[in-house]
Amino acid sequence: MTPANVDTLPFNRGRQAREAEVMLDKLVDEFTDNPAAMAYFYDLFRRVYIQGEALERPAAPQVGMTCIQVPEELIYAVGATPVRLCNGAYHYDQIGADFMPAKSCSLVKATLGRLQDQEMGVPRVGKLDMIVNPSTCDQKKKAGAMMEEMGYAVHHLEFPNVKESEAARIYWQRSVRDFAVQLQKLTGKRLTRKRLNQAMARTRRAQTAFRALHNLRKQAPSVVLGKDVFLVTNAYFFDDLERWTDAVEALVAELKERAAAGFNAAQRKAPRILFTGSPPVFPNLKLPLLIEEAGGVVVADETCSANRMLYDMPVVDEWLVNHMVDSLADHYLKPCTCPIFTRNDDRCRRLLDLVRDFEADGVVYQAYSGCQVYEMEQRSVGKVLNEAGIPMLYVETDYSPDDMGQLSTRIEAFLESIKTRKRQRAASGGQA
Amino acid sequence: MTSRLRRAVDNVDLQRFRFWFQAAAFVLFVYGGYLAVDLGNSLPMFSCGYNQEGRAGVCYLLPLQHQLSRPWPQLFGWAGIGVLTGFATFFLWFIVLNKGWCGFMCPLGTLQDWLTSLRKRLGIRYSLYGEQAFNRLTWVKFVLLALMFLIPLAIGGGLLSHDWGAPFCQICPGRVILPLFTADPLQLTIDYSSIGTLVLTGLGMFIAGLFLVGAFIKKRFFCFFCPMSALHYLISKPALLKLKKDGDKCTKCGNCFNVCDMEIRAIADDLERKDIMTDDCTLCLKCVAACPEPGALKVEFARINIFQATEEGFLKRMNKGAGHDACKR
Amino acid sequence: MNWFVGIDIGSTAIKAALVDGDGQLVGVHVTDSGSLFHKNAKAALQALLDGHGLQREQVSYLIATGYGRKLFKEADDSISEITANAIGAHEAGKAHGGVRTIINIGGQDSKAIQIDDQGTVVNFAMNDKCAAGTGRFLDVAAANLDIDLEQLGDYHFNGKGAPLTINSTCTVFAESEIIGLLANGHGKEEIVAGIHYSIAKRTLRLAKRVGIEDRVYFDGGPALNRGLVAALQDELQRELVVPEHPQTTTAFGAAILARAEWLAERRGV
Amino acid sequence: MAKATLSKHLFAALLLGGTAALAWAEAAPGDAAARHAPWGDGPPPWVKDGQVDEAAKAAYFARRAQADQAATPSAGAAAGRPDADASPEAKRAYWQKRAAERAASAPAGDPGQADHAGHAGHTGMAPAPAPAAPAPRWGGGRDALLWLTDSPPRRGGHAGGRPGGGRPGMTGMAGMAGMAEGGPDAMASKRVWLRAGANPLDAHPASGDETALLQGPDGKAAELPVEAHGGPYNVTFPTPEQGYYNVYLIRRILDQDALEVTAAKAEVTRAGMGHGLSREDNARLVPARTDARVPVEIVRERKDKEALFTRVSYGDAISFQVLRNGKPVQNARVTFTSGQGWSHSVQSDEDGRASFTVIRDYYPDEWRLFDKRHRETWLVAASFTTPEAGDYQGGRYARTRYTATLSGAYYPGVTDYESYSDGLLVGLAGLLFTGTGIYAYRRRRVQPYKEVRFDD
Repeated sequence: MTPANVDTLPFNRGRQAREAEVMLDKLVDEFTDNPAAMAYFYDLFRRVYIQGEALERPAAPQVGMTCIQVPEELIYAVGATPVRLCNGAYHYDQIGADFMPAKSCSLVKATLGRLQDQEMGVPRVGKLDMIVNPSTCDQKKKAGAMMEEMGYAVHHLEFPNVKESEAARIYWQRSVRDFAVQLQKLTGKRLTRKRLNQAMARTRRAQTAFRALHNLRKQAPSVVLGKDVFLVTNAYFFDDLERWTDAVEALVAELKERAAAGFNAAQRKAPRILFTGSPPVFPNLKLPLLIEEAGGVVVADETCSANRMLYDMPVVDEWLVNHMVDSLADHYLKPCTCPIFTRNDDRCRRLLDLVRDFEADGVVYQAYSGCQVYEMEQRSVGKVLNEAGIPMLYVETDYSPDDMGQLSTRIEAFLESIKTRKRQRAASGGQA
Repeated sequence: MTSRLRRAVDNVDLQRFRFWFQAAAFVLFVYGGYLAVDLGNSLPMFSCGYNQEGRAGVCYLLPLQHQLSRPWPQLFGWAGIGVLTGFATFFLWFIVLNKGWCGFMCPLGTLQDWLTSLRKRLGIRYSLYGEQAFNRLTWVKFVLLALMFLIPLAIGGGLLSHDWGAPFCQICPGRVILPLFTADPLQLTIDYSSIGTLVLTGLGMFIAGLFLVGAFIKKRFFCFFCPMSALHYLISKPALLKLKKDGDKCTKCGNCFNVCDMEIRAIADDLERKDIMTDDCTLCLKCVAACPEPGALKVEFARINIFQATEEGFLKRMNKGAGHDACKR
Repeated sequence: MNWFVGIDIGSTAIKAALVDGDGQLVGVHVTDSGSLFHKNAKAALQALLDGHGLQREQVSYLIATGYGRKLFKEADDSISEITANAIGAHEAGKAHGGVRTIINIGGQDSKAIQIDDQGTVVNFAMNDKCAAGTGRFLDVAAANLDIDLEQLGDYHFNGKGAPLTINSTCTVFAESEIIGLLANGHGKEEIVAGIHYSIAKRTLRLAKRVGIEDRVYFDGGPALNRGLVAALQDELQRELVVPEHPQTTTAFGAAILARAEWLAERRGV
Repeated sequence: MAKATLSKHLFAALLLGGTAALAWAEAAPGDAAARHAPWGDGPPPWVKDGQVDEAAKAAYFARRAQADQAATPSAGAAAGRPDADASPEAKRAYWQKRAAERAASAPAGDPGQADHAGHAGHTGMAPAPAPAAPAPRWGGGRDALLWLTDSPPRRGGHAGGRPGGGRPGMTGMAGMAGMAEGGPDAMASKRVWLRAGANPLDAHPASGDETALLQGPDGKAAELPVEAHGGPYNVTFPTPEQGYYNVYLIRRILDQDALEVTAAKAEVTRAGMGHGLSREDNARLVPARTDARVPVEIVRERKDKEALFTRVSYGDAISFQVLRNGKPVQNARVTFTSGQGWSHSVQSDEDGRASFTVIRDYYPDEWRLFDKRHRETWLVAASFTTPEAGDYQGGRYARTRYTATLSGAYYPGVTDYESYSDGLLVGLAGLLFTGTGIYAYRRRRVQPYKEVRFDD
């Protein structure tokens, strides 16, 4: 099935669309009972990633973000519209490769590749008036300069590598306040309490919807597959906030009915997997897809393309602009379990907490080859999970589809070992 | 408790509840005297004894300092029993609400909260101490507590003259400001009759001025230096009302620290301790109201869980807080 | 009498194993995968059954494993080669007093698996990205030295000098290095020994990732090569259990699992 | 956020400053005990550059003892005066002998002057405002104005002074003077002296043997016989309950054709421990009472909301009523004399009332020596003549001259040592100082990084 306008597309878009189409078809067609409310998201990705349709965005200036550590509320408050630029296309990964060293993070390469296409880059959000590039992981930090070469106005948001110290907290609050001033210059609109308040209300509504979805995934038997949730959160990157929230609320309603009816989205006794590590971004949902094709179900995730982006919610004690900006800064820094921090005991604790809450049987730890921070944390996370008696499969992969064969073998072996272990435990009196 | 009642309690708008509770306590303890209410003179918060007609009971520090300044042979003799019974009454009052007395009942605390809400309405930013200043200043209240014991004992021993009587009361802003609420300006003076009274009443007036500005700029400014809070903490182990934290459920989002009037870091950073109330805490429970993680922070009265953090409650309060204040501007 | 077959469709060879009703290995059959591995797999199955005078229908349950497992329509079920290998090694290892670590060097990958005493996979590591340390590396080296695979073992032991160190890890560069060594007049025996030791070192690093526990079971095609077994034993400093048919352990495991699945289905567990 | 350290250091510094001032106050030479040192200000003479010279000290006190002896009227003192715990008989014998000598040697003039010399020289105080007129002489009566008071006659030492001696550590707050002596069960008692002389400053102790009349707080009348031992007339009576105890002394003297009737009255309060009386007790005990046995009496009218603790202070308006057998006496001559001898006379109005304002006459040379519990005694005397005739002790008289006296204590008022203006000033200073401090701190915070702030 070739879409009508494929021949009019410039050659390079063709391959990108092909890749997205193959992935989306797999995501949709290989699973029989997808929730009806997911149709919005499937259609959205089909239109944006495959037909290359330009998203109708409000005329306000577009602010690109290369990481979750960018306070979106400030962008909405000054009347601009944020779009998350992290990209998952293998096609852009290859284009971006000539900016980056051989063994480096595919996500950064793909992002650079997409930015190389300027306005034609998918998802098409039109001209980017500013790109905010927080100095979180090294390769992304260095990519900032390359984006400037491409002619973008890049704001380097200084982000501390430590989050426990007082100095780091103040340093981050100052850099967020400075960022807010730059935003005010960009749009010429002043940051007032009313605007910031409304912006926070919009994102809070979205976060509330996500939390409802997140809590529903605790159901056993699980009511929704991980790949759908990843699609939903990936849509948050570029979709209109209100439409996204309505769609998620509809999905949550439908899932609640499923939970009531005791519907099982995955196979019987499917191993419940907690997904962590480098963020899966459409169309690179390879690993979650392989897990769920092999009969597992991703019940929870601790990645910055989903849970870490939307889970924690800010609180404001006094509704004065200065304190609202500060609490936003705290909200992005303190709960974050990103591996770029010096210590990762928060992340280990968070993983154990998620495993306990979601009754996960195993953890799949994805690390893009070349992403040292995740690769290095594999050891400590592995040790903690091992002590807790939770099996973990460490997968080092990148955007190329050619290792799907090997990965599927490993994942199948991992899931089988979980199944036999569960059967054994069930057979021998089922003690935990 | 039935789950419906529990949900209703957990979704309470704590800000509104606490405002009215404090207002009622303020009227009771500052004007109760006119209604012939007399709760004795061992109350664990600043129901100031100098507010002669209006007071509904006397803050325990005043009689304590009087009793301690009795001559030693008496104090360690037959008068000692008076001191012990006074302390026992104070202790019984205290264990009921633990430091909730500071957060909910103390008129001086309520006054500071009103000054804070005035500042909020005027749109003026609050100040923070910062970690270093906090760690240094957290000791001041224990120094004041020690002085409050030593000076009266010195009087009893004849080392100091009686002009140093009730030393803390003379420098306490409560003595100067609370009687103003019953139109009694008698305390607004400097007493030149002796060195002791000159220094103390001078300090008292200066601190009263400092208190007004401090409480306006910094939330619960005086509670940070208050010897009563130090005394409370020393005997808070057997108290009934307790603030409990479950470290496993905490995602260290720092919301509790963000809303804490007393700027206590341990509430957000300490994951091991179960009984999380520190010496500065006033049990105002704003942290429990601001916690999105169900069951991470909860308040127990004699081990019965009476108020705990829930997601639903958090969202209701945040939306209300946003809506509530947004329409103001 | 019920019969069960496990067929391991590997990258280089197709192995099939026949197991009788009470789980004893009756016969094996090994053929090259070739390019049309689907046809060859069917042929291998047929050859195995003919060898024992059986028809396809008599086979109660057939499980396929290996890379081509999903495309082999004949099979009743499929299982990953890691689990199959584990069950096979566990079963075969019982005769040698139980095994806890399995090292499998296949045609295009090498695996290290750690199992518990019930044979369940505890942890595993695979090197499926690079041909170094796999059967392919031996094939290429043997071709360069124009020796048959079977002779590699003898060459290893006939060597007089110390084994040469082949320092390039990549199969392609190793080829040019071997040619260089030959040109410098080094003996084929030392080169073969050097190759064996370089494979052994790589395999040791792989095994370390899952942890090495006593009685290491070594299987896969290259396990036929005595020289490689000696080199690996020397590197691991542990006793190696090498089965009689190392190539067919995975297929044997699949067959045993087929029987277990069949029995389980009958009991309706 | 180390945004505003909010003058924390300032507060801590202030606290330290406070304790330093406290320490300085303690070390200061002129602390309470050494106040009114008889050798004047500065270190005692026997202290040579910081060391106490015992010998010089002993010599000094010996010399002082002789000086006291010399000052007492009986120049040729026999054996030294009996000390405090000598037996009552020895004390009575000594005083009778002294009275006899005084009667023999006293010149016709006012015996009080001699006594006055004793301590005139010492007090370097500014001379009290010159009394308006020399103390008026009360007719030709042998003795000057007679009045009863509970402040002991002056025997050298400080003018005025505190009842029960000035031991530091005296609990001032709750007026527990009575408590201080014994435990709760020791029976409290009060002592009243008869003094003669119009000016409380130099009124000398008088003698007499009349029976004193006592009226307790519950209105019960009693009589207190006093043996005439020639010494200063004083009477002691138990004060079991709290309240006002009225003590009267009536002396009638026939002077040519006029009968002089003098009624001296002392109103002494016993205010026990405890947190003040209940409202009913106050109503019962506080109002002034009269005694039918006394022909003429001056009653001090109570201020509103007065309690047993209330004190008369400088600047208060104080009003009296002169009663003759319970009936007010019109335009009697009522004279109010302050502790330092300042007096003012008015005529009582139609219902016998006369009111004065208590002047302040306590000016210590240094404010540090000011003692807010400094007690002064005021004296009110009312005199009028009635045409009553009759005879008395065989003598015939055509008119009667009544004189009533009443004494009481007054203290520095709160306004004398507490200043509102300074209090408000310091409070305001605190407010402004911290306010501007914080404002300045926020405006130009000296931080390497320029803070970004949003103002609504």
